[in-house]
Amino acid sequence: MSSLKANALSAFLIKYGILIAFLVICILLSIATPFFFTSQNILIVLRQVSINGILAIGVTFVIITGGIDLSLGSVLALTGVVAAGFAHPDTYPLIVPIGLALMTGLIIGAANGFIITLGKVAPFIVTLGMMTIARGLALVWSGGRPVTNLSPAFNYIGGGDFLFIPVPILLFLLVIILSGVTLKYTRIGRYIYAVGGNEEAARASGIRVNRVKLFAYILCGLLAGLAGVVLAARINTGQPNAGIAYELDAIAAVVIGGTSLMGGRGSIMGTVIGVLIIGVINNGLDLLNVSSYYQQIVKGVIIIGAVLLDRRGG
Amino acid sequence: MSSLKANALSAFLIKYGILIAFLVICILLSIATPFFFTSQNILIVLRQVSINGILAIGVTFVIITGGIDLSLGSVLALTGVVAAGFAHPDTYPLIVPIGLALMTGLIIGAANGFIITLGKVAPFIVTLGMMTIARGLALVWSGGRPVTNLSPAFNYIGGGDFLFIPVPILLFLLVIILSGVTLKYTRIGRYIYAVGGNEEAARASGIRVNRVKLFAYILCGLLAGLAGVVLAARINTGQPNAGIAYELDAIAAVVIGGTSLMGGRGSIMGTVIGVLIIGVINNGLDLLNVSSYYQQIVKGVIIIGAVLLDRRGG
Amino acid sequence: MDFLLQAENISKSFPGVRALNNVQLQVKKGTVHALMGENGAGKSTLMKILVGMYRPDEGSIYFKGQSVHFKSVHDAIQSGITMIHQELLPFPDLSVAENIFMGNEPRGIFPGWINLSKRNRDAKELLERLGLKIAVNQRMGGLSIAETQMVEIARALSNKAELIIMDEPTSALSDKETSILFDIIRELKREGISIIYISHKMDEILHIADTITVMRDGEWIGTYPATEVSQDKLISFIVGRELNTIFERRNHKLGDELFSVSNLDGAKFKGISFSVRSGEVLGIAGLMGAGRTEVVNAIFGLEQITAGTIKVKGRPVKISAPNDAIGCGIGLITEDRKRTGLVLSATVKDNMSLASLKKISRGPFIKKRKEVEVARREVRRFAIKTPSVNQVINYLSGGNQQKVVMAKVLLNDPDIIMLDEPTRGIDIGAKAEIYKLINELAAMGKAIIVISSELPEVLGLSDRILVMREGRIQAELTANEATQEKIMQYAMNTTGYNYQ
Amino acid sequence: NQGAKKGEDGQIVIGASMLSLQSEFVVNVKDAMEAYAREKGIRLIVSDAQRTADKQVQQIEALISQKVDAIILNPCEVEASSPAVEKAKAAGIPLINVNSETTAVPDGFVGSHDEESGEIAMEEIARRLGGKGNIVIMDGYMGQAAQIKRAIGAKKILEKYPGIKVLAEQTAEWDRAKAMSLMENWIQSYGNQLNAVFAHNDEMGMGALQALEQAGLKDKVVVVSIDAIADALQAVKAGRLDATVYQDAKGEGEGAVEMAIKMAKHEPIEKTSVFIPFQLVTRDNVDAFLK
Ligand SMILES: Nc1ncnc2c1ncn2[C@@H]1O[C@H](COP(=O)(O)OP(=O)(O)OP(=O)(O)O)[C@@H](O)[C@H]1O
Ligand SMILES: Nc1ncnc2c1ncn2[C@@H]1O[C@H](COP(=O)(O)OP(=O)(O)OP(=O)(O)O)[C@@H](O)[C@H]1O
Ligand SMILES: [Mg+2]
Ligand SMILES: [Mg+2]
Repeated sequence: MSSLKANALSAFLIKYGILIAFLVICILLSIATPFFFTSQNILIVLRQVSINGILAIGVTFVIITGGIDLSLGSVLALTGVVAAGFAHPDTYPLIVPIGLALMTGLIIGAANGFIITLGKVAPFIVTLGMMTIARGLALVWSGGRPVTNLSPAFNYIGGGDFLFIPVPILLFLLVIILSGVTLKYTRIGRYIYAVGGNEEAARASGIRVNRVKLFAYILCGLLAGLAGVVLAARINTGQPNAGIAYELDAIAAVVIGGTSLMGGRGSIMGTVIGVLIIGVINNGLDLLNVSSYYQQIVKGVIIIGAVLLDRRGG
Repeated sequence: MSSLKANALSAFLIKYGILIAFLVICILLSIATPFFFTSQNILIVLRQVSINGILAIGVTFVIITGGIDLSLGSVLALTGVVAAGFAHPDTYPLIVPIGLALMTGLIIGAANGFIITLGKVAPFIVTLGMMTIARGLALVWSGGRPVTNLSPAFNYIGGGDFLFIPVPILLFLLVIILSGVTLKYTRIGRYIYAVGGNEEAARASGIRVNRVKLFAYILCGLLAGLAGVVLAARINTGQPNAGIAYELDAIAAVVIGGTSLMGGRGSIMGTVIGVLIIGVINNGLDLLNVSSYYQQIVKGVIIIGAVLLDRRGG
Repeated sequence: MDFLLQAENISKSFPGVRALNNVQLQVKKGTVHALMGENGAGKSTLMKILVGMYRPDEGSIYFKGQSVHFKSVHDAIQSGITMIHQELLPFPDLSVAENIFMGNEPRGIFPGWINLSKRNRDAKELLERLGLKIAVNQRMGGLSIAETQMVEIARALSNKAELIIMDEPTSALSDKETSILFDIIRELKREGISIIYISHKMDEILHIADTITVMRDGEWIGTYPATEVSQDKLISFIVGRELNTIFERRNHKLGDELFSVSNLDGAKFKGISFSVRSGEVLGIAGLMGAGRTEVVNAIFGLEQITAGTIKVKGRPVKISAPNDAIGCGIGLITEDRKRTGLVLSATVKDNMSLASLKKISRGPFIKKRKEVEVARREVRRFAIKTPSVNQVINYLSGGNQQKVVMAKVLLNDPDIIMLDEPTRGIDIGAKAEIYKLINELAAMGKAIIVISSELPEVLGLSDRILVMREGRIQAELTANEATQEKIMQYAMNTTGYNYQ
Repeated sequence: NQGAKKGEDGQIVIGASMLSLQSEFVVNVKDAMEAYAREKGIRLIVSDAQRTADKQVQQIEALISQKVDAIILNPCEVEASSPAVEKAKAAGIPLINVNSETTAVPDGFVGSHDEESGEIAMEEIARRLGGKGNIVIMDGYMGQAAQIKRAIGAKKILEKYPGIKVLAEQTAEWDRAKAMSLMENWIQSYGNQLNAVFAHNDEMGMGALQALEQAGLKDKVVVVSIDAIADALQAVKAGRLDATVYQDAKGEGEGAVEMAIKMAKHEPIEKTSVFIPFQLVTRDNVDAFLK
């Protein structure tokens, strides 16, 4: 009986542990500072996390297949400067910078995917190599200078509101819904889990493993392209040195959200909560005016602690 | 017959592929610039790679157990400033800064290991958290400023020669030999492979899996501490912002050297070749004065290419 | 068009091994074609070639009269060939229904979507057909091996293939599930579906096969109609010599009580008490999921014990990890060699010495030469087919892998030896060797516990037999009183009798 | 470190977002700001943008939602940090840029033109080489405002001296260890032709210096860098480093806080743009800069 109850509790914790950790952090922050739990600040947090959120959702796909993508931050910069290059006022219609940025992200993702699957090289190395390649391309394309003077229409993507909701948040929501549905209800979604869970078995089930992986990397690149556009629009600049180490925050969010780096397990909702935890910590520590050096220590402790609290269930 | 021969060739390539890739890179560089293949330049490359080399060897142990350590770069900085803080002229004997730095590295490694094994948290998250914690500690300890004015005896570790060989190279060699012997000829070495290859089978064979993992993380932290001392001594400063992203170079070297991030496979010799490849590329591109932007692109391409050439064997 | 499938002059080499040499195979429509041969004969390799997992070095394959060159399993499935693999291939984190229909999901409303309700319905139907009482949304990783095996069978059935290859599908099944499988095979035959059936179990083959092909050392030995070949003849084809009875009548001299447990409780069992004397073989029988594996795993420290005591040589011991158990002189040959038995990425030698490295070390250092010596000796002793002791164990055939696990555990020289399904996937010749070995160990005064789902095996080996059901011991039978029928009665609870 | 509870005691709260508190110069500015704020009895909230414009914008947003009385911005980027300025303006909170500029015009400015530092450093090199010789340049992290501007300043001077040849230009990412390795490599290819090194900051300058000393080339090669961090000043005094360029961290920090307080109190300000000039530091005048 009591063991059954304990089992039920631990099952609950396993399933919702990280959500609980998130709520605990939010409650503590609400108590600690009156500025945290205000509608304005919540909107700010959501807007802030949208870029990391879009990146994290993309890399969730890759991680579930058992891969990793370290090139995200650089791709963000590259697609940002590409978009900015075509977003000067009175030049091209908005679709051109956006389309080209997405295309660039897609191509980089496809390159990652092809080298990993056909070349049989570890994703870590391929995407690490791509990280420096994409950064180099961003610098070459922009001549090492920020690309400025962007059209108001373009900047609207990063700073505007639509129906009172900031556009980046809307885009993030859209990405959450589409990718959640893809992972849960479509074949390719299930194949992504299968490939990550047991590649040999997936192959033996007649799944074309390479195509599935390729899909994941392409999607990840594409979403990095979208995030690049949002970032460039948000800071009104294509910044060739933007996004350094952003991939680590994105991957951290995914892992905090319960997706296993070994592949085969994970969910979009988990990733979203992971993204929110990181976002809330960053925001909260700034609000509390924790000194910058201690902020890093506290942030590290909270991230480990949140995951620890989560795993306590298991 | 011919198939047997082809088999033998492919077996040879599998075994020595990355070595061949390394030699190809060296030959190409020797042709491209007369400055590359000189005894002086070889010594310089060796001295430059020794820090990344010591880090990479430490993380090789961790990676073979199936883990990862992202805190390396920050630990390097932390142990560097700790050492520097006790290395001012006419204060403490040399053993104090060195001992304290090694101890600091050891403690951080042990903390990683304990949280990972007892807390059952993914190594990626724990060491990512530790990465920001250690960086924060380094900044707190140093007040965000470089710790300067170090004793000549301390600086000798980074810049001195012993029997005409630079001390960092000697230390690197020592680490190679000791860790190579440990992995190849001792029980703990064998256990490290077993734990990474199949944790459950290792446990069922009576291996105390947690202790083995702990050993790997502690060793990794300790070696990061040593690398921190060498770095601080080399640049005559404890830099709180040193070593950013160094862990990526170290892990890249390990993976280039054929160690699988899934665990269970790898070797010190492979890691050493991986370290040398990265070092030679950095050195060669500088010698050839490839422009900064293109240097990144070329470096990424060469790293992916080298591993691709290696895997062609398989 | 006589044959559904024809494979001609197939050859295949791996580094250091010639796995197949000019092999042929012809399968008629609507028949069961059995494939037999010792461990490492090349059966699985041939099958993997048929489904496009490996490319043959030489030879040609015709399916439905047409020459085929499958580039991947996907192609083979599209053409109508599916396979149940010898090594279980589950997706542990996905649900049972998802496992069954992976790669073959019922289509949903939009392109690319899955019809989830139809999938779950169909999965439920399939499981019922297989007599399996598990929920379709249960996580695959939580299943026992036997259940996993049944789900893999369901997966093959879901594919609607014309040729189903079954590579040792019953090695983890007990008689009850096996008979369900055979019913299904007969049904499939009636529908005109062909089956290639691989097994080391002689009676099964003679029971279900229409045609039998025998292989030895990668060579084709012959193809025979099942009705025209006797068991003895078949065995001699397989091993290439005459083989005497497999169960030699044993004459165990029982000594003192070496090992006992009383009132053990765990997650999946309750109130387990028994004892084993030196020189005795204790058999544990039961249906799949009876909790036998859980009991021995818990004794060995792989799982938690919530109550009860374990005594070795009369002294209570505390075991919280396998390391403690090994220290007490207990050895366990685990049920699932892939999950808990082997480090697949390591060599034969490294696997063998893993549990007993302390014995061949000086200080922290391993005596390398000694290690190789020992490994070579064991390879000879168990007749393990491997090009060298430095071969990566993943490349050994299933049966040979099992022998390595056995050698590993015995190298520690335990006094109490627990064997969980020790002959799973082992060929008939090697089986006889293992039985002989068990008897030898008993004669040396060891206490032995054998779990087996093959009743003849339990009956032939044991001095005493425990029957388990639903996590409890239902009966204890002596060798003389035990019969297959009696064991099945207790295992399935057809009597009201409750031991304890 | 409690939340910024404003209003209760009428204390003025000033928020600041700094480029990077891992850079010694910025830390010096911050220390000056903090000391001055303490002296004046106001609250100062300091956050670290870690060289990321996006993060900087976020921090300004957080400061705005805390309704601080004034904001001090130490911009990461000229253009990319501009939205932060505009956001503060839209919220009606006065914003002062310290140390460097943004495209969007703030309410106040205390700092300098970064180009000037590149000009001064390169002018000194040209002077020491007599307008003729071979040099190498170590860039900061590519694409960052300080790197771009210091490079522009240096190029401007180089155009005046056609006799000076740039043998190589490469980034060492502001990092001393990377600079040391880069210099070691350059010594291999240009060792005997080299006359001077210009590094975008002192950290890199010190790294280059060490590599040159180890190769026994220091007396043949001039090294000049920028920032005047403590270590560099010591090196100048010891005659190792030839020159550095001083930027008045204390002056900038105090000036910015002073202006912020005035704006928060709506007091009149005579000059909303205060330019603090760079100064060349050589062995001759180094004592004036050593505290
Ligand atoms: N991928 C591989 N690499 C190297 N050798 C292999 C590989 N697969 C199989 N072998 C070798 O080929 C031979 C035939 O193996 P196979 O698995 O076909 O045997 P089997 O007849 O199925 O045996 P069992 O009854 O034990 O399952 C064995 O010697 C095995 O070691
Ligand atoms: N890892 C696990 N997680 C959850 N349930 C499990 C796990 N392993 C086994 N079980 C369940 O525990 C019960 C007992 O399984 P166990 O394997 O011990 O039985 P067994 O008597 O050895 O039967 P089998 O012949 O199938 O091995 C089964 O119902 C099984 O589904
Ligand atoms: Mg087989
Ligand atoms: Mg069992």
